[in-house]
Amino acid sequence: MSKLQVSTTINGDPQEFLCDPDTTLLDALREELGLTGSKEGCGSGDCGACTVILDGKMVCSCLVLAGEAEGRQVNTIEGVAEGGELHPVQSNFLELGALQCGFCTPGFIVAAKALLDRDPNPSETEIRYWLAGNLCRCTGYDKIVRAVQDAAAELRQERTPA
Amino acid sequence: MNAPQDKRSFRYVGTRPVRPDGVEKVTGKALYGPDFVAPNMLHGAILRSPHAHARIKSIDLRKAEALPGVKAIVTGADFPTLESLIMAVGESSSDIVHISRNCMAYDKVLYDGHAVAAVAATSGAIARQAIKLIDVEYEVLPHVLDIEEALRADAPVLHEDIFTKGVNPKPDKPSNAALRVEMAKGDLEEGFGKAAVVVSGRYTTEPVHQGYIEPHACVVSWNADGQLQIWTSSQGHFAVRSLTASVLGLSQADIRVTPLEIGGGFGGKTTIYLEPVATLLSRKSGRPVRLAMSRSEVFRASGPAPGAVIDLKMGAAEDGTLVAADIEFKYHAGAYPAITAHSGASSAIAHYKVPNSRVVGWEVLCNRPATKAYRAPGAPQVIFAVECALDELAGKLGIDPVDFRLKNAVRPGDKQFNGMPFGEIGYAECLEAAKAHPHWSAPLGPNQGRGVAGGTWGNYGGPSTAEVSVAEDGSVLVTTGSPDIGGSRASMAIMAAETLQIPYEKIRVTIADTSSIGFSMVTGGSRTTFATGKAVTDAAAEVVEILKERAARTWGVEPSEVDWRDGEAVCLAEGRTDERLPIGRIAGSAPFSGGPISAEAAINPGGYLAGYGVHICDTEVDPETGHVKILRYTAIQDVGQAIHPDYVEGQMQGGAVQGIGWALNEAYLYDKDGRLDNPGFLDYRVPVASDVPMIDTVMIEKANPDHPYGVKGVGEVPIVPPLAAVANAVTHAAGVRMADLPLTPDRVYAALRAAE
Amino acid sequence: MARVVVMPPLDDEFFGGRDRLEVEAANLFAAVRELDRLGPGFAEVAQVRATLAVDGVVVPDWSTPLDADSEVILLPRVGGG
Amino acid sequence: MMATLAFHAPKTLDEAIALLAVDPRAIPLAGGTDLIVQLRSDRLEPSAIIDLKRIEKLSGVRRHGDGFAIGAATPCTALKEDAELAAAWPGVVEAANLIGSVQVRNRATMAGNLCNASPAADSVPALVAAGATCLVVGTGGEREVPVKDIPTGPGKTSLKPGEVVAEIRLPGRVGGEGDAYLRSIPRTEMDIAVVGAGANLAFGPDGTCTAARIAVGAVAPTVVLVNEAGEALVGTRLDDTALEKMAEAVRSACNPIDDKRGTVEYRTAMAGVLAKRVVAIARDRAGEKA
Repeated sequence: MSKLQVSTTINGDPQEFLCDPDTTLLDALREELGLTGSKEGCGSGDCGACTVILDGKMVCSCLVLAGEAEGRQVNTIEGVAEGGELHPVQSNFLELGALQCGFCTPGFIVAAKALLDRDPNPSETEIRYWLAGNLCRCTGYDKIVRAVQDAAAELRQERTPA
Repeated sequence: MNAPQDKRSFRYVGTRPVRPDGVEKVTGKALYGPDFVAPNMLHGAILRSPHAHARIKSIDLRKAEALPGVKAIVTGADFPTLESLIMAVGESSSDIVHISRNCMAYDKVLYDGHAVAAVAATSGAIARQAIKLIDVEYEVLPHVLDIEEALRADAPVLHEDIFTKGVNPKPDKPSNAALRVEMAKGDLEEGFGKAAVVVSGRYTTEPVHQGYIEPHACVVSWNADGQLQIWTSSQGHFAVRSLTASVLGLSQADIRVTPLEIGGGFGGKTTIYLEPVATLLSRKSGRPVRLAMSRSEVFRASGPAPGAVIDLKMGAAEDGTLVAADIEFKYHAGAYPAITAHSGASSAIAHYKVPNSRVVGWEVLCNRPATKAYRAPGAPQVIFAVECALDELAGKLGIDPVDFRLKNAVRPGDKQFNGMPFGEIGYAECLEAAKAHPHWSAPLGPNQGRGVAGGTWGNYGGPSTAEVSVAEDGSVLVTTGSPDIGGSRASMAIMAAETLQIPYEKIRVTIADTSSIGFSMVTGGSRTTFATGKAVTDAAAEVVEILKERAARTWGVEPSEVDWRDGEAVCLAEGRTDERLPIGRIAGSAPFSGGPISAEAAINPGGYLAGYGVHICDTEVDPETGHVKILRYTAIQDVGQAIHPDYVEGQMQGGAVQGIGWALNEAYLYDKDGRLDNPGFLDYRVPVASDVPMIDTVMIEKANPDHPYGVKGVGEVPIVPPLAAVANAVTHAAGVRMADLPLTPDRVYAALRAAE
Repeated sequence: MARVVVMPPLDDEFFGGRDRLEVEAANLFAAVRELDRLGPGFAEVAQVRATLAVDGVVVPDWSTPLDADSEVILLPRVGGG
Repeated sequence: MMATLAFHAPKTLDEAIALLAVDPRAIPLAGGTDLIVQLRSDRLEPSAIIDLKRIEKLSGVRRHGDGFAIGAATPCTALKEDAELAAAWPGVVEAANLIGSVQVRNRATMAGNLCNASPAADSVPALVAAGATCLVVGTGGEREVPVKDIPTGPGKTSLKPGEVVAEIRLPGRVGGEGDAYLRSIPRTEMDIAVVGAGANLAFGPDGTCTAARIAVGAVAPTVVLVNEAGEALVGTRLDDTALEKMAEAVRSACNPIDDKRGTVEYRTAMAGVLAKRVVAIARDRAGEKA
């Protein structure tokens, strides 16, 4: 099988890699680029642990072929914190204990940030449906939903000039 | 033992600081099982049986071996022949022969997904291609999946060498009944004679999977001198070491197991599946090998909790006193014997005083994956039936279901079934809290119903080792051998901070590999905060003594003239009471006062106490479609003392939602050939965020007097009450008793129509 | 003589269904040795399959001395998740 | 044996058609949410993957006459962002946005949902009720085919080798019309429909139903357009008798299987229940726009 050469932008930086045509974006991130923050929980788009942002839209990277990333922008969990500064979704996950094992956490954080980027004031129901594609087996979702609510409030304050 | 201190005097216990491993986990840096990479690593793949029950007639590896890039292949023939030996697995035990055969079949495959051969190759794609080139000739045998069918005289027998344990005299023929356990007291006939009301019925539950999101994965690197390293995610890397050593006949000291972060376990990662296979592949190839399961392999080949058939009869006197209970339950064991019937039998009515009772439990072998521990293993199924029956009894007597439970609840000093008195347990307090909770008295709308249920789990202690050492600047390192599955690093740091009286942030916690710290049992059975926490506390207390002694030497006073307050030595000697030596100063000069400062505690503490919970659930049933909506949910639990309340609440909420999934939708579905039909998260339906409301929690803090900080285990209990809490709520909403889980829309719909 | 209460299924499995036994033993190690004479094979599995309690308290340390009138309870070990 | 696999991302439809024409084992990739799962589980072993998402005219919603043309590579979530489409065909847009999760809907397309030919595809009953057509393009030229004629059985379509669905077309709307889609799943999200029902109704000024199309999914090898159900409503004001007659027609048209997702009895009964519910929603929507 001849390899594909893919040129893409990952977390703002240009990246090139070689992969088989049937390699998923998730496998390319994890195996070729060493970005293991995106997790594989199912490989079929049913758990959301591999959620990344592809050209501004959140997708399951296990349901994207690596070749499709050619020329596109990919943002992963590794790019959510800017420099050493945590994003409010991350810091609120920590403040509220919204993770236990932490395996689903990268996917939740990428998805929750994507929600708050488009809607600064989602209702509990909107948060729950937005995150329905991210499975968490440890927390029962309660603290995750609260962390997203608190992050939203924090972001609204930041955005509103005092 | 130290008496628990007054809760209000705690500075760190009961606070909610950020966990020490938190930032690593929210930024994607933490390395879990599937993330670890060793240089020059090969990738493995496992060929699994497509048959539920078959004899392996031959395995032809030639085509696979010829594929470029294939470096090693192993089959059951590569595993050493073992003598039967019962070994501890987690807190329970298994025959090492069965553990070995479950890692790789030899002569027979016993379930769809049973491992038959494994390949290591230079890429995952080549390994997956290679296993397709392995020709296995099977003689397909009749299979059996269902508990009652497996017990029939004409059922296919899985193991010719298994005779029902617990039956006297020993049976003369092998059967699928692996174990019978009976616990009886009083006189049933006399008991039921006193009953004003009697209820009876049959309840069933389906096997369910722990559903951890991280599939099993490990990397093994074998060296030519017979020493090897294993990097794996598990609930106990010492268990990985001992089981791998036993399966392969290796010396434990030759195996170094490094724990990676674990992405959920709930009991399911207290055993081994991949490690011996990867070890053999690494030995054959001379290179490190990674083996990782796909989600479908996790469902097909790792151990679920058993399904159950429970027949039950219970009676109560006019005044609501329980007088008799006659319970017989049968659990799936899966392909190999398990021992969840013990805990089922000892938990079934352990939260109530029932003077006349008989509880009989069975473990039944069938062609499904071998069942394994899942949160309070064995308790949720039978307690589901008991708590539904209590609901029926309360209804017939016209007594409030919480009052009815309160009247019969066990309290401190009451005798347990085995004759031992209960310690400082808090079931009655949980029930009182349920009664007082606004949820219990909130109004309900049409098609809505409320259910309540209690539950218990015995909890555990078990051996743990912890080391506390002071760095030169006075910051502190805590090292344990207990994998952190849900925030235990934070609890360990809190208990160390409390004991050392230094800020939480000054303490860092490491989970050391098996060669770097002494033995600890698995993180499971709700034992870690209790037992490993006590080891940490003991070691920290010893460090305090060392620090005091070093201060005494520095000052030239007696150790008895030194007190330890707020992280510094305080001189009590006359005329010198303003002298202080902070921990940093003592640590900095430690080489000159006797050497580095550290202490280790290696203990096996008793004094653990059972946990109790009461859950309240409101549901709404769509009468036209049978859909059940969870409207409101409250979980109440005696947690002893919550060290880090966020993670205690998290255990309660997570357990409750797992229980809701068990009650509503989760089940293994097999086709007629015994192949698993839903080995993925699409059709194995764990609850998603939009399926559940906020889970309100009430922590009852009735401290355990036998733990320095009052800890009782908290992780298991919260999965026990939800099955009946949900079923009772649906029953009241639908107006018809729901006795068969899961309560999928089609089942609820059928029950509604049948009741019309 | 310490009294021994054997909980199911250990009673049927090792002691012919007897659940009340008596042993002369200074501690639990000795008690398990004695019990093995009454129920051959018990000692071999005792540590992995049984939990021992003395006078109402689970005792992990088997060197704990037994009194003449101690009551020992043999419980099947129960595994958590 | 693993064949060599090629990956192409043509910029034009002609290029894509040419690639498909020369290689009978090449398959088009739209959203990929079904295709990549099938690839990974070896249910599909193509020789080439032709990614359609770089073809500009296949992405997005265009006005087409009075109605709409939805490019085959348009993800489901993009449908919601077109306010006119969402106002005109809320049932279709909602149906497409019940598929999977947000992550999945950011990739999945209605054309892919249609060509995957699952009897349980969520968007298809809504499209069939809507009277949608699709533009099928191949080396032999293009043809417009009713959506309901594309699937011929589970996993099977009427597309000829080398043909692709290039766009899905929805008619224009006038006042007094409304559509709706509902499905039954065990959870609230992330499931495959146990039963799905779509309705598209039109009413006269006096509230009499003048046209009705009822389609149900997951109750037969393909989505079923139940003509008798529509007929039961036309000429009525959706009184209880008409609704029951409609539901009975729907139930009679069901020929489901027992499988892991539902029983024959449950599916049949739910088809009737959901049909009544979608008719009620579609009527309300028609009323709002009247």
